[in-house]
Amino acid sequence: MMEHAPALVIAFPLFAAFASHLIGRLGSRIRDIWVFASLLLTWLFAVFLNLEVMQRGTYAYTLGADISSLASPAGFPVRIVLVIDGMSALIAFMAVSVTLASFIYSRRFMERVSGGGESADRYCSLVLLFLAGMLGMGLTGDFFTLFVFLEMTSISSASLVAFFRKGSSFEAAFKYMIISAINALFLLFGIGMIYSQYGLLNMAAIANEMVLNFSFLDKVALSLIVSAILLKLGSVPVHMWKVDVYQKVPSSVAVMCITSSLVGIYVLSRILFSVFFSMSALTGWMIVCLGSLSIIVGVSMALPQKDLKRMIAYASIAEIGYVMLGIGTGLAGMSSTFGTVALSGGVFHIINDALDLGLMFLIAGAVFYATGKTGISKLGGIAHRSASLSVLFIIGMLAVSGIPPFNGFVSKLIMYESVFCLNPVLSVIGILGSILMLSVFVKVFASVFLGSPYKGKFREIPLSMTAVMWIFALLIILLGLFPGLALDGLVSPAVEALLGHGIYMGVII
Amino acid sequence: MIMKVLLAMVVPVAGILIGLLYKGIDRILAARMQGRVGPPLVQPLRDVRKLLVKENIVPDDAVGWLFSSMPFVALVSVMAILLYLPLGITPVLEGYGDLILVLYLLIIPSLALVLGGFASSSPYASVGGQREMVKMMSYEFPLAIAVISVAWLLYSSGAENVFSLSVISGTHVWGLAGIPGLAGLAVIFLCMLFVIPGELGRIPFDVSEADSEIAGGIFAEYSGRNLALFYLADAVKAVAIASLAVALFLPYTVSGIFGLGGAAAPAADFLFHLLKVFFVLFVSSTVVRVVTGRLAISRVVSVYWKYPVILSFLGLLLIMGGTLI
Amino acid sequence: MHEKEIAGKIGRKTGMKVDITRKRRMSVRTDSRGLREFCVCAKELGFGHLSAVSVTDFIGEGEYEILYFLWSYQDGLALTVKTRIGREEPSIDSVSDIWGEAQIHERELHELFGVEFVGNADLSELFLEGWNQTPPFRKDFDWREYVRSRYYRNEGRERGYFEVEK
Amino acid sequence: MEDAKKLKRLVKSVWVFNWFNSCGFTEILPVVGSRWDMERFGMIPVASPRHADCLIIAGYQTEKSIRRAQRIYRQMPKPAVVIGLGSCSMSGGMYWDSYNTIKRLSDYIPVDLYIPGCPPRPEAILKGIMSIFREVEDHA
Amino acid sequence: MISTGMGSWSPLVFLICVAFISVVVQIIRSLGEGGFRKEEDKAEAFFSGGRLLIKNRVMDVYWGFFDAMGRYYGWMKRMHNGIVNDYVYWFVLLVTVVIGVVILL
Repeated sequence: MMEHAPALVIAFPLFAAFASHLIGRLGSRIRDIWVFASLLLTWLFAVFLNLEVMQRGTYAYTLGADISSLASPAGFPVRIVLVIDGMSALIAFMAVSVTLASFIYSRRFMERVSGGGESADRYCSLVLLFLAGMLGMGLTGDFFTLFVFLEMTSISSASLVAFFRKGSSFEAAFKYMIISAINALFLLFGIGMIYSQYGLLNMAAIANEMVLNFSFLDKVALSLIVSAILLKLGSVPVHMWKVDVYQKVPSSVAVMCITSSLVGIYVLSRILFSVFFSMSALTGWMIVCLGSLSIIVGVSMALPQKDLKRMIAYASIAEIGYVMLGIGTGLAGMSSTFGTVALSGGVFHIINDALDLGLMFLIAGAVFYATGKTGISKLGGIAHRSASLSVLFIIGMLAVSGIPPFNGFVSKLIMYESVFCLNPVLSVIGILGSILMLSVFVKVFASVFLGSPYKGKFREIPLSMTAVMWIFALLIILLGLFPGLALDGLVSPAVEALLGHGIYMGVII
Repeated sequence: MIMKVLLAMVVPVAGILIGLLYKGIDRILAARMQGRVGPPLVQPLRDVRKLLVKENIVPDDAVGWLFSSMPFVALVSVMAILLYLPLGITPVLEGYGDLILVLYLLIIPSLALVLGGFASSSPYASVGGQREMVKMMSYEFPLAIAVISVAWLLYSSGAENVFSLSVISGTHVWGLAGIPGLAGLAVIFLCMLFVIPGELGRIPFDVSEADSEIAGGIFAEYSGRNLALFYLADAVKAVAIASLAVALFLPYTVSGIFGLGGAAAPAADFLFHLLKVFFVLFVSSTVVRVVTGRLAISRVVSVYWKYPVILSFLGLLLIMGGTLI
Repeated sequence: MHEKEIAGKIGRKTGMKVDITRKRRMSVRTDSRGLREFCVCAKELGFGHLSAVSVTDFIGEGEYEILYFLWSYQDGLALTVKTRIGREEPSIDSVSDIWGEAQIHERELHELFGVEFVGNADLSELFLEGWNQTPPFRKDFDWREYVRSRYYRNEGRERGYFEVEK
Repeated sequence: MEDAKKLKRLVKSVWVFNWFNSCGFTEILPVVGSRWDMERFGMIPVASPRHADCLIIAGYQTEKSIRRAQRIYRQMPKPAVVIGLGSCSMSGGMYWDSYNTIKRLSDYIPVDLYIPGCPPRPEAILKGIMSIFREVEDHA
Repeated sequence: MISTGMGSWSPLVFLICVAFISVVVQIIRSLGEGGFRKEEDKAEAFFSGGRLLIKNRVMDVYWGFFDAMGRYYGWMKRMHNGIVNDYVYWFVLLVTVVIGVVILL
């Protein structure tokens, strides 16, 4: 049973998503238990995947073949092949754990906000669909299933955006639908071009073909696919949709949206590292420029915002910029030492970013849960009402802006000292970005938490929400104090997986 | 190893005493420049002893735990910076922290100041806190460029382990990149000196503790013991930022010239380092403090983001050009 | 010569007789009801600036005289508008909506003379916090007696210090 | 730590908060200035009563301003010293018969030292403050 | 303890030193007077003697920064206007730039 883990990791949340609607008929308690159990099981599968990768290294799993390791029976792969290596196992593990945490968080949050019953069933199935899509994107080995799972994440997250059934959340969902339609269109164009030329869909096989003849059409296909994924990521020129979406989506789902952007970054790095690696110098520089632009625009636009969630959304665009900086330098300096160091900084920053901004969104959700408002001017003096929220916010703030003892500092330190070799100006932009990020969150902390005591009705925050937030905070502190654990355990296999495109191709051919 | 632990205990406390000494000298020199007699040299120590005796008032609306813990955090973080800086001798925590860490540790005291100010529920303090945050945003840009360009100079001239402070303070930076490099470095040293009064909140940039406009700014509600801790943190921060500037730009040691050996060499280097720190502080904060008046907050941002940024980018380009030739 | 021309213009427009007290100084006497209408015309004729509003207490005739000192930038002329109101319940229409700066003057006069300015936005206390006596600038307010009772009598200070023969 | 010992430390560095709204201000300036320089005795003017040890009430006080001065005095961390500057704070000065000004400062705030003069010259102010120093030394 | 080839950072040593220094600072702090004798409105916020009518709220934060960067933020506001078809125009611009870069260089 366990050697089918890669397929089960994707199949099980799908099955659970549809089943949860049915089980919802029996009663909401039972449905909660069912969803929690299925998430836990997927989490175990993901952990098993990581152990398997640590033991066996990169390996493929073909759906439907009698002997699972039989990659290509007749010379070239016909079936859907899932390739699991350090990087994809890490991304799958992260996606599942964040979904598990956000589900526990959202139990009481949804009750107060949308009043259980039928809409809670819808919420659970959509969340599970979203997770299945992310896992699919993380593990696939060929372009078309990547496109299918990308569609799945877009549709499920768009309907989650419209969950509150209010005018403005419909508008945000509508915008998101248009953006994902365009995204899917351009991605399909790129895949179609490649398919027309090589007749192949499997990434590794295409990469193998491309080593010999790399035509002009491939360049156009590359740029279409890259810009489609950049749109999904929300890097600078096309980042505005993310802000409207993050403002309207329920906070627990916003944490998952951040993870879906990070899965998008994984897909981008998978394509640029393992498939189009011959163009790496050029695409690396492009990703670095877009990344530093994202940092500058994201942080400078976060400063004047008046709404808590919009501000954190802009901050997440800046954090995506940091990760792109790391991965772009890894690409540009693929052969040199500072390239690998930058890549490990970028990948480690993916984990930190998911934790830090996830905690920030959870705190924003808790504030919304307690006071029913997210506008900064209407809130004030919450530190008097709940000290634990303000301590959590301080930890999150220091971690996001990279102040020494916390995890943000470690990944930023690694990145600055390696990106520095590519061009010193990038480190300067990084340092400036983190000080502006700090002042964004100090502004939020001052206007929402400090000042004279909050007069309005302050509903007590339930234990389940505080517990999840404290788990995030403890993870942040743990990663900050013992970075070696994460760096050796999770990050270095992922970096080797990305850089070793030879191994990646060898598994399939 | 024992020597290191011993030094790790002595250096922070010595930092406080040196900081108070510099504050005393600073006030006397400023007074003499204005034709006044000026306080006795130990006046800062007397101020601290007096503040310790006074009552420590915590306002009602303030967030108590944050209000009282911020002075503590400010002083601890500033004293921690001294351990990573090369005070003439090799830094106490030599292999455990580098230049970027010092740059980020310099943010924590101002951040503690801002959070303390916001937590004290006084309108003056929240205005002061916002101004301090804006000032921090503006002076961090030229500071980052200066620090990175010195590291780039070392990197492109083939040094190993470029960001560690012992390497930086070990190499003679000025002659490395020929004439353009020298000019670039001089420009960047000027920008660094221009950043120091901003970092310390001295007169042209004391927008956050502006006495006449916002009644003490961030410190409006602090009194007694908490104010004493902030006073000490400010004194030690002057030593920290000045010794960072000295480590980057004036890394010359004296023990070589006098040919001292054994225990005398580090002592001579340490004293020479204090002299250099005094010189940097005198040029950058005392003279400027006596000569200029306070800037409006929007002027502070444009003053820091227009001229020093262009100058230091120019310096960086010169250095890049210098290293290529 | 210049003043006559302007005085004539005001006379034609408002029908009031304007006498020229001296070079570049003119004064007009109107009754309290026609005051606002006159002020509006004066402003149109260029008297855009109101330097001050003041009150004189004619206790003998039992009346207050309220004076509005106007100034015209175009012609460089000053015009004083005088009106008379009764002394017992003094009240008059406010001109703060014609000239914005009149508001604070009227607030001060309300506090010191007790004149009720109908239509003024804010007539709260200005200098004398918690003052319950008669308005101090009125002539029938015996301030010596007030000072003696308020500050000197109850502490039993040495008698001669404050005694002033009437 | 009993009061005398505290005052002994306080005297070494007196931080002055000036509550002046009349002639007193014109007299405090030269004391802070270069010619009389009160900083030689460790005295610097501060902006908030929280930092202050010595409250100088200079000039006449109206009913409205004395209430603020009382709040300022209460907001100062003790041990603190109050100095009434000029004859206006001693006896109402030339406003002795005005209906709005208070006649004696010590009816409202416990005053430690009066410095006569209308307005008192800087030497008088310094002499007054020196007398506090001497008085504290004698007690200890 | 991580080293990045250019520099190094060890959080545990940092924590040990911070712990030691906080002991020293706590000693300094304990020399001082801790509390204060409560009086009528001694702990009220200092507002030049007056009473704080509206409770202190942090409003219009970082005015100085936005005032100095006025032109930049004006341009930014025009760019982020929230209309979907403008987002699509930006995306089309991105595609042309990426194609141009990938093909020409």
